[in-house]
Amino acid sequence: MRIRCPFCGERDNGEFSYLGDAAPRRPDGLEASAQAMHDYVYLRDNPAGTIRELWYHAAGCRSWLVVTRDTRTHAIESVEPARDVARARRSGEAA
Amino acid sequence: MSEPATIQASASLWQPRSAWGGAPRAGRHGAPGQAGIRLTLLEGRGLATLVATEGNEAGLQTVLAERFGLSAPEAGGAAFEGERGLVWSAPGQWLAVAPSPHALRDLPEALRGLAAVTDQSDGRALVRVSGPQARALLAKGVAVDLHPRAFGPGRAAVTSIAHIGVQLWQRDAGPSYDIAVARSFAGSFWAWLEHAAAEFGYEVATVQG
Amino acid sequence: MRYSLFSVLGQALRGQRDWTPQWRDAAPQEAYDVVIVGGGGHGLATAYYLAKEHGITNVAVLEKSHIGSGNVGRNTTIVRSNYGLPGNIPFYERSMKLWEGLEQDINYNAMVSQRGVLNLYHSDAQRDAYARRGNAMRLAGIDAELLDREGVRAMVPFIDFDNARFPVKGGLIQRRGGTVRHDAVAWGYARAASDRGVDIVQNCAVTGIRRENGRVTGVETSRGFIRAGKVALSVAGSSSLLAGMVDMRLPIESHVLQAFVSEGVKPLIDCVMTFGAGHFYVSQSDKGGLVFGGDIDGYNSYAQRGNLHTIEDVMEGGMALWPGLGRLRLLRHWGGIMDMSMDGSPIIDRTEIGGLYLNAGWCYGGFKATPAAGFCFAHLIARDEPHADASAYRLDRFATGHLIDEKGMGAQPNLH
Amino acid sequence: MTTLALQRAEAPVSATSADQPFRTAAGGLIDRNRPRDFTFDGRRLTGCHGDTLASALLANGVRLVGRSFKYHRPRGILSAGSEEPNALVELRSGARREPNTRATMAELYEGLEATSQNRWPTLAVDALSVNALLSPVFAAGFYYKTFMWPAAFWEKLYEPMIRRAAGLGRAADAPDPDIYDHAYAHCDVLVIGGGPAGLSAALAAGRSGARVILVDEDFATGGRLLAERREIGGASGADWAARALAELESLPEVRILSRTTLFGVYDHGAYGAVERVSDHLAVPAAHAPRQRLWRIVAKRAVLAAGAIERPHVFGGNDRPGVMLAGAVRTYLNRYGVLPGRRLAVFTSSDDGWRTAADVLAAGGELAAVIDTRPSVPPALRRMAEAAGARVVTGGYVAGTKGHLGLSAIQVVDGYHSVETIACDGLAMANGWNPVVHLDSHLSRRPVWDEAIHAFVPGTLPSGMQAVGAAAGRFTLAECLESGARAGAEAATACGFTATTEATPQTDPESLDHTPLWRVPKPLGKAFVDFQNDVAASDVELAHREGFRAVELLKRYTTLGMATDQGKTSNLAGLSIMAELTGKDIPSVGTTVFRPPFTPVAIGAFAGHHRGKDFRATRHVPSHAWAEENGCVFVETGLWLRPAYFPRAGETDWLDTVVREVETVRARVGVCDVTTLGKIDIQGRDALAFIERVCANPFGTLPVGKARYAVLLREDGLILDDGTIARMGETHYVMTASTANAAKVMQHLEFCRQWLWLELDVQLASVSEQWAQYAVAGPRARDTLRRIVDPGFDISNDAFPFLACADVTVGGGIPARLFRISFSGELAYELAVPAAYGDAAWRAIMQAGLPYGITAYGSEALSVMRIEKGHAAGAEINGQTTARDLGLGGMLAKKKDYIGRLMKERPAFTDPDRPVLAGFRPVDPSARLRAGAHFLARDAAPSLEADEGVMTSVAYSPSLRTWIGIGLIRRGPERHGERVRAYDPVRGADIEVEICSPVFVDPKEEKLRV
Repeated sequence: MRIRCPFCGERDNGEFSYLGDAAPRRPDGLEASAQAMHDYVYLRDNPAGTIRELWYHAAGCRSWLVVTRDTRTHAIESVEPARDVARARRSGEAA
Repeated sequence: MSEPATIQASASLWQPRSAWGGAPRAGRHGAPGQAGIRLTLLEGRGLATLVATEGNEAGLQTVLAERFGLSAPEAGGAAFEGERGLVWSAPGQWLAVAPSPHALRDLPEALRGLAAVTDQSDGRALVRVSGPQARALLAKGVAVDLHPRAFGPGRAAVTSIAHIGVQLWQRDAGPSYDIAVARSFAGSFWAWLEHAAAEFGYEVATVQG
Repeated sequence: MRYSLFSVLGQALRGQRDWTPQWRDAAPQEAYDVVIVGGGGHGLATAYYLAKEHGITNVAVLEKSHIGSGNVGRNTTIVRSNYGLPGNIPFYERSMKLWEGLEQDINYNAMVSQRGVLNLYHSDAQRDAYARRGNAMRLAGIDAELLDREGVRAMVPFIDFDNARFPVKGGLIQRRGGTVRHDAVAWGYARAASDRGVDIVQNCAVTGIRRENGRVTGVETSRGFIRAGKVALSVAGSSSLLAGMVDMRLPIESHVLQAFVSEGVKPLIDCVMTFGAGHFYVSQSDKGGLVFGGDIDGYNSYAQRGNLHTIEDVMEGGMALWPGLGRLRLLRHWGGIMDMSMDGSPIIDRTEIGGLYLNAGWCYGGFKATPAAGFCFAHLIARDEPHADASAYRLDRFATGHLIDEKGMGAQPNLH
Repeated sequence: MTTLALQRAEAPVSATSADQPFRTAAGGLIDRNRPRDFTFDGRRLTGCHGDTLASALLANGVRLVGRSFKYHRPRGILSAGSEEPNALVELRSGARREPNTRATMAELYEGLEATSQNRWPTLAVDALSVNALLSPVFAAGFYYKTFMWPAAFWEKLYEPMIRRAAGLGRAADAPDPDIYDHAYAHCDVLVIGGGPAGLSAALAAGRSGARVILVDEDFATGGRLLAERREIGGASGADWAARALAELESLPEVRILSRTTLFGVYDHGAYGAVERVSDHLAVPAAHAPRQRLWRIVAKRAVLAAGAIERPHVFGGNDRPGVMLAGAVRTYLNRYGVLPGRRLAVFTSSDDGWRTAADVLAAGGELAAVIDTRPSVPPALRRMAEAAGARVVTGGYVAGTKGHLGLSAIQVVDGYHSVETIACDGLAMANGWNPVVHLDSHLSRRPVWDEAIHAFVPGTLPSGMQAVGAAAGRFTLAECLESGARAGAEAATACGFTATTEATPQTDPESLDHTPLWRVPKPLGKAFVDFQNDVAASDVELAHREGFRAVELLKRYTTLGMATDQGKTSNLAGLSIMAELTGKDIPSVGTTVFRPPFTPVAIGAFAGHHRGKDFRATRHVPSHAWAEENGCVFVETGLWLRPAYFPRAGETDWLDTVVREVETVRARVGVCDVTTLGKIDIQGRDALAFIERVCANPFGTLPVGKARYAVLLREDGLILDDGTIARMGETHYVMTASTANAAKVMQHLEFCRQWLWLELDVQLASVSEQWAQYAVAGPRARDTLRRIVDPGFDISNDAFPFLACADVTVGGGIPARLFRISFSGELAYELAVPAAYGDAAWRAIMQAGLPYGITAYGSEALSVMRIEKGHAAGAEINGQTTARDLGLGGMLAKKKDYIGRLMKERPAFTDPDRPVLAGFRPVDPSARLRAGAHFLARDAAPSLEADEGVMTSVAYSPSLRTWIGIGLIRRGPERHGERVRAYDPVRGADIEVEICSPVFVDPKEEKLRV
């Protein structure tokens, strides 16, 4: 599998380490509920199809990335810096 | 920043030791015939990581250009003036390279507030790989395409060779490449280099600064 | 026809003419007491034990393809009960005991071969961790022995004792562990269940689960609606997809695990051996191929194949441990889809929907669990209460913290 | 076809090669002036340069090459390529022995040594050939039905018997002496296959300037062009191939990898190939690898892997001398070998007649042509009859005769009468199957093409195209045309300007073909899968027993599961199942082809990474001194850490460790702790960041002070522990444990880049920059005073416990000094630039000399931390909470941090949960061991009685007894109580007393002096 790091270019998946689904949002702050944290830590959609997921370019630029990929075919639609995705989510929230 | 030039060594005990340790043997090795590979150990270089503070990359560029005559290259780039330069390492991060640690001593102060500067002069072992088979040699370990159409002088990559993290940048079209590897891995990295270079025949030399 | 030496010799003289299908290829009926979704080893074993232990025979096993087409037919055939945590130990030992009597029970030779499972250790810390596990096994009455380096050398003299990056210091062995001919497990259970009246329905994909008033009423399939009093999901690899049909999210991700077989050679190794300093384990099949594997590829996948990085990693482990493997050739590699759970242990539980039961999250431990999973799942379905040996495999353990995390890797499925 | 020369050659076999009686007088691509001596089963034989082992054996009249897997039937050579199921031999000997090597792929070299396999005592007289007599019993799946009684006999009797009989060749029993190499390659266009289609594709793409890699498994490039008498543009096919190759070699961006098998297709344009660099030599040249594994990344790929001919299924079709018709042509035309004195052809296509013509052209005797079709082109019939051959149309070969090789065939004609025709070679032509293996690797299923009666590639992954025979386009003209077009398209897609030239003229050919999937009435066992001994009757049995799905058929009968992955057998099996179930072949479907295309040496995958090079070895800065001083090292992750430093007179490791510990506790010692992870954390929000990642509070930590830090995972369990030192207003240095250094860095980056990107934080790993040494013991300060430059006051007042500062050493070398202690003694950690690590170590040893300093290693370090009850890897194992380890009290109450909520789950706050305690043997001479479980003194061993586990033990020189720490239910409440440390795997059951985990200096007085 080849992943196109937005900074380093296309690399073998062996350079990256995998975390998982990028959809769950950490319930930050002292007011977060245990239930919400449980769901964040443990529950996954695990789709057979498109998933946005977190990868870390461990052997490269140490960027966290959001990869949009089809779990049935491994076809990759996009790779974005996780920072950009997080930032966009926040501005989406603010708007 | 360490400043070997100004150290008043209290005793002959305080001598720096090469990051390559005792691994490399100078001279001609491997397959006979014309050596396909030249390995030059680069000793005594100054290295530092620059990590830009949030939102200050433009200011950082200005100071680097005005005070040091350096420009911080884009992702995948290496900008050199002679043996001084900056190699892209990660978004907002660069490796500063200089002939000696001394040459980088003013960086932290000059970049205060713009970038966190961390001395790494002792943290890496550096080798220059050149010779007619340099590209073929590196193809044995580097998964990045080093063909002239894809990679040339002024290009850099952070990747791994033989499971060992490396930062490499191309110096000239010869081609020659500089490779930086973490100090504790230097012995194993060298073992791989010898394994990979043996079939081409290789020679080993050292330069200071 | 009952299988015996007599029937085999008899048929040899009769040109093998009188053998009949080993299981009935049934068409689906309108309604069943229990519908088991998934015709893999677990689903078929569940059907068998429902019939045998609980007298429930109005049962259908629905399989979207042909039986045994999932992980029961693509694993590395290892059986063992060498676990270290109290939630796992009784369950896997139940499985081991069922393996030991399986062939006579179902009249099918699945080639249960108790040739021993040897886990190598390479450091004092690893030795102590293995001792901890071995002692836990011994507390439960399970065989476990700690071998020193010489003990290991006597068993596997060909591995690298002299030039290893991570020298072998000893091993933990469970002599009752071993291998089982994987496909035969599915076929044997299918035949035995079919003989007891269970309908095995192939080419029947479940596309929906119907509910009324918080209770299941049946399943939608590619061959029409089938009413059911109880529905039992046994579809490891695809558990999230089935659960998704009733809007359940599971603590599970689907990952690909690759497996490998070499060309057949004369006997080399007479046990199952795992490398403790890399991702490699190996045994030899009766046909002579070395069957080996390593770590999962590490990313979510429903494709039954993996990538080169993992392949190299496994081979490097193999060569590091056993330098004589160099000229032996890899014949084939393939992938299976694992239900990787959040603590590395399975789930056998009711769900919040009445009559809907879940058997999932097997990670790469599903094959060895087949008899006990069928046995305990059948108990749960029949009695609506967990079997004592599987009582730790609750779905709510992630909320309560009663995790069963043998490796201590935490809530990251690809690290288990 | 009819244009080919039909006249008989003057001298059928070479007059000069008495030792190669089946070599033709002339012709072929072998070099007759370069003889190659070799041995087969010890017999000395001679072949030629350019031969394969198979062609050389045939040239010498050797037909019996091996024994079959199950029935031990005599087997010969079926094919001339990588599809070979029968002619498997052990090549070489000793540590280089390679079992199951295809004689058809082994390039002959001087001194080649081959041995037949799976036979005893000899190939000709094999005791286990008795199995053939038992074949009525040994039907598919018979073992599932028997060998069950008594149960214990399986492992003891039946299985060992089966295993000894199975398994083909013998693996080498010594480490592989050769080296293997890896290489990466990138290209625009990857062309797989060096036949006419592949060469055309490579030329079209290469001429455009695109970067092209041509991969060919053969040692001579040209594919079937080397095996056939064909014409392209007026020249012979072989000449055309040679010219194409020469042109490709002249193109700077074209790389030709011959002797290279493209074995696997992976995601996103990644391919695996193995180059047999030195397999054609007796021993690799100095420094050269035996094989090289290529990992190729290509933007486009052209599959031109050709096609594999199909055998007929008839009685005795496995007898040595029965061959594929195309292979017969290969031996005739490429190798100058007659595969028999008197050859017959069994064909269902016009293609088979080509073999008849080539036999005659090479001077062979044509015994018969049996065509299953009722009518054949008259010209073909005339050709054969003119040569005196018997021609049967609308008939078939039903059986064969011969002892260890073919002597006659039994032919059934259109009137069902059986005729026996003497011959020693039979060529089978039943059509060709495109090689669809590679395009199936990405889970794509091939589709049935009724026009050619074969599976062809279905939808291919983007960027991949099949051409020529691999796409079911069998004529030479189509191969050239489709190859060139695909090559040009691929180059164009990569941004190059490619043009295709007019396809050169080729000689005419006919593809007329009506396959016969199996003969109606075979005489004898009719094999489908030669290597696994699967006969047509086994497919029938599988059908009878319900194994009708193609995957079930495969698994029940083992059809297609041998080392050839059913290249010559799969379709035959499917077609019989289709016939039995009344379905058509595409409805029966096909199994999934898996990588590798042909088996690949495991050593090639591992490459450099074996032995000591399996993984990198990390060395600490004091390594050289440690080595000079006889240190014993221990592997800790990738690090090689000094474990202990034996001195003369010490009898075992414990002696040494006790001395090291006692010296530290009484005087001073130095230990290399560089392996700890060290992370510089800088930035405006560094503190806020630390507060969120650490579970204990840091708000009050002043500049110049360090504090113990606990990091949790989000699930509430401990991730790691370390120290955080505040070096400046916005500058902190964090340490992580050796094992978790990389994991912690990744975690911090996750927090910075994904969770809290609003924080201004800069992270830099300085693990490699600083050598770090613990200097511990009552004389630690005295020692360091002689190291740290005089301007720095390190007195207890100026530099108290937990102080940290930037200092200089050795006359101006920058350093960091931390007053932290893992040993419980007055202790410091001194960090110096790693280049001065060696010097600093030597300087400390010298400075400490007056105080009796010792170097100490990880063993003594561990003893002292256990004496102090500090948790380490055995306790922080991913299963423990901070509370479990007695750290609950230090956790912050008023901030959010990773793991805060989940650590409060009921199971984690259960008062019965095992928590940290100390343990002392009641008998002071008893030895404790980690991994023992705790039981009440009177409890019978059972899981229910299990109260916890001993996690770490040490012999404590301070207490003169073994001590341990571990986790036990309600530990802190039970100090003074006695339990058993039960360790049956080491035969121990020791009574211990529960105590405080802090064995030494519980009031921590020594730390602060």
